[in-house]
Amino acid sequence: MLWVELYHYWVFAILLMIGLFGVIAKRNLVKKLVGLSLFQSAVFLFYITMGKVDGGTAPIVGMTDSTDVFSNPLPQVLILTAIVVGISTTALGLSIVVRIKEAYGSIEEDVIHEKDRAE
Amino acid sequence: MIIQVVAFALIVTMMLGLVRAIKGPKVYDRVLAVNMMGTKTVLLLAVLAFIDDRPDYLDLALAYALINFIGVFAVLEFFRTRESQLVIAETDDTGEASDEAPGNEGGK
Amino acid sequence: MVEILNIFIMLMLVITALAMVSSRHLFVTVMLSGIFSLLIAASFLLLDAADVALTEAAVGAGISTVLFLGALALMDVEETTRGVRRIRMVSLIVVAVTTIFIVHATFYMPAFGDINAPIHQHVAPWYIQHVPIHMDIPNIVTGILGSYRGYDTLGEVFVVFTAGIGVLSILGDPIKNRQHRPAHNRGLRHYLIPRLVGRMLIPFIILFGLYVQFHGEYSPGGGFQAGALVAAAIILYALLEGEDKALQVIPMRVLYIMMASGALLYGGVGVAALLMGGNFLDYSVLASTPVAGQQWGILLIEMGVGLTVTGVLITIFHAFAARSNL
Amino acid sequence: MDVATTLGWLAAILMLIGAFFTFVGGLGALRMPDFYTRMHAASLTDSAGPIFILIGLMLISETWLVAIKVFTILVFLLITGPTASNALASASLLAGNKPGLANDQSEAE
Repeated sequence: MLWVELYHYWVFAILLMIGLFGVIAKRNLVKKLVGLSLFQSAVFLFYITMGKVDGGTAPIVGMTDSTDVFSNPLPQVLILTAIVVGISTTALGLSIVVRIKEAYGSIEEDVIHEKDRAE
Repeated sequence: MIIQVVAFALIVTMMLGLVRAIKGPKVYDRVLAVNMMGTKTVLLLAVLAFIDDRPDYLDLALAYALINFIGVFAVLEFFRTRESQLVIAETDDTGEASDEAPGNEGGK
Repeated sequence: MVEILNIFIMLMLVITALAMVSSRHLFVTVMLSGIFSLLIAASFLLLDAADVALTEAAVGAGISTVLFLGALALMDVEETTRGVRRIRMVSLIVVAVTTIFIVHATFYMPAFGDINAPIHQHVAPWYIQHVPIHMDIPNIVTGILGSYRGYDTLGEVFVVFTAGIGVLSILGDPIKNRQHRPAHNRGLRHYLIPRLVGRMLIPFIILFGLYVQFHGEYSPGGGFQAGALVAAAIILYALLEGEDKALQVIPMRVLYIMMASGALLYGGVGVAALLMGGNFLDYSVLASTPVAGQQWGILLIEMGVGLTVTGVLITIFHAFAARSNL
Repeated sequence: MDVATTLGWLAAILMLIGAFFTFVGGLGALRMPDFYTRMHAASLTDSAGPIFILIGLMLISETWLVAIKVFTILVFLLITGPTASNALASASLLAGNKPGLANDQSEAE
């Protein structure tokens, strides 16, 4: 069955596109950041999906027999660090939004553009 | 075999909770649903540790059991500090508006 | 069996993501993103990524919700949507076309879980084979993170450090910002039961964080997860007892030192390896035998990672809280 | 029947009871008419479900260490769950949401 082999990638594609839609279509800046973090999570899921091996187990030796098949540890290493970096960068984005709100009194993109034009 | 049934029951319960979280209608309903789903996730992770026969997965369930409720406190604190906005009119997905008075009684 | 569970969780992920983007109310979006984090952590675990799932649990359960709410406390939670119909149509078309392209591309991807996929052919088997030989630690992920890909992790730690500095320079010094605020911020003191129970739990969360930190070579864990857990404990304290109390327990000065010293410790281990005759971040020369050297090196750099992540996350929280009175 | 099989059956029964409670709680949280009744369903079964499921898991764990870990999870769940429910309910009450009564249909949706 084809879909059993590929549905993970489709879920990835859908999540990625929901995130992209949030970034393009929404005018609220916090909503854009949420879309960005959805996009990011979709990429995380994609990496981890790629690393999965059928019948494999988490790459920690010791608790199991040495004959076990392990899933690929490399994507896990990359994503593990990326999650913490992701929350830090999201916080950076949020802090910029906070300053924009203080300067313009709004976090809606169109209101901000209007105020810019009025000056 | 039984343990798989338990995992399915947990997943189905999580789906019910998700519906409640999306439907609302009040803010507190959503927080309740998030908290409930947190507990179900703890149980699901513990059950998965036994399905996969990997006891080290239990650390994850323990982590969630310890810090899942921080979110609830953050929400309480959020409503306490929003004294400027007495009423948040919340529009749920069906378009109905329900009035919501956040707890701003804060210890002044 | 696990496959079927995964299908359900993926379905819930998609539904949650749709609801997150379509909801007009930002508070609802933040609550749903908490659910999204729970679901994706379960999904990571089903895909054999225990370390990643623990990281997502530590970051997603407490800290990201708190940060988003801290930012939302400063702005309107209602989204106004006027005049966006045209943009929405254009972006729907863009998104639909891109989806078709990506789905088309997936038909050329290796099947899910295929052990003969290209990704499993090159470095990964070598890593799995050599981590037990080179450093004799059970958790292969920690081994790769600390040693083989030490440069990468060093870079990530500096990115986290830079993000902390960035937030501070954008939002300003929390202590100066606090002085302009009325001092009625006393946390959740009038909620007696939550306050007592929460205070009782804080030591356990920190203890568990230390376990995750120092047991990270043997079970899922490491500096990133531990840093997030300890930061969550301190943030919980700040929520319960108020910002001022939390700043008395761990003053900003200490946090700055933690942020910087973690990154310095990491870099210092690399320089120490240089001075003792090895390459940068080559821990084999640090102790009498290469295996012991690797273990010492990984322990030290994980400590550096933990310090920096804890310091940065608490600093970010204080920076937001000082502005929003959260 | 030896001890292991008996324990296995006992664990199975306990876990099934726990799964039932969990499911009923989810159903209640979805179907109940107002916030407080939903919370009643969710928070009660949030304690009952874990007790049965995790004790069941403790009975089938292979080593003492695993059983103790599961017990620790249970203890923390039993501490945090009711606390969060209490905080949430009191916040909702203080915010002015009154529980709906049987002859008062205005609160129900």
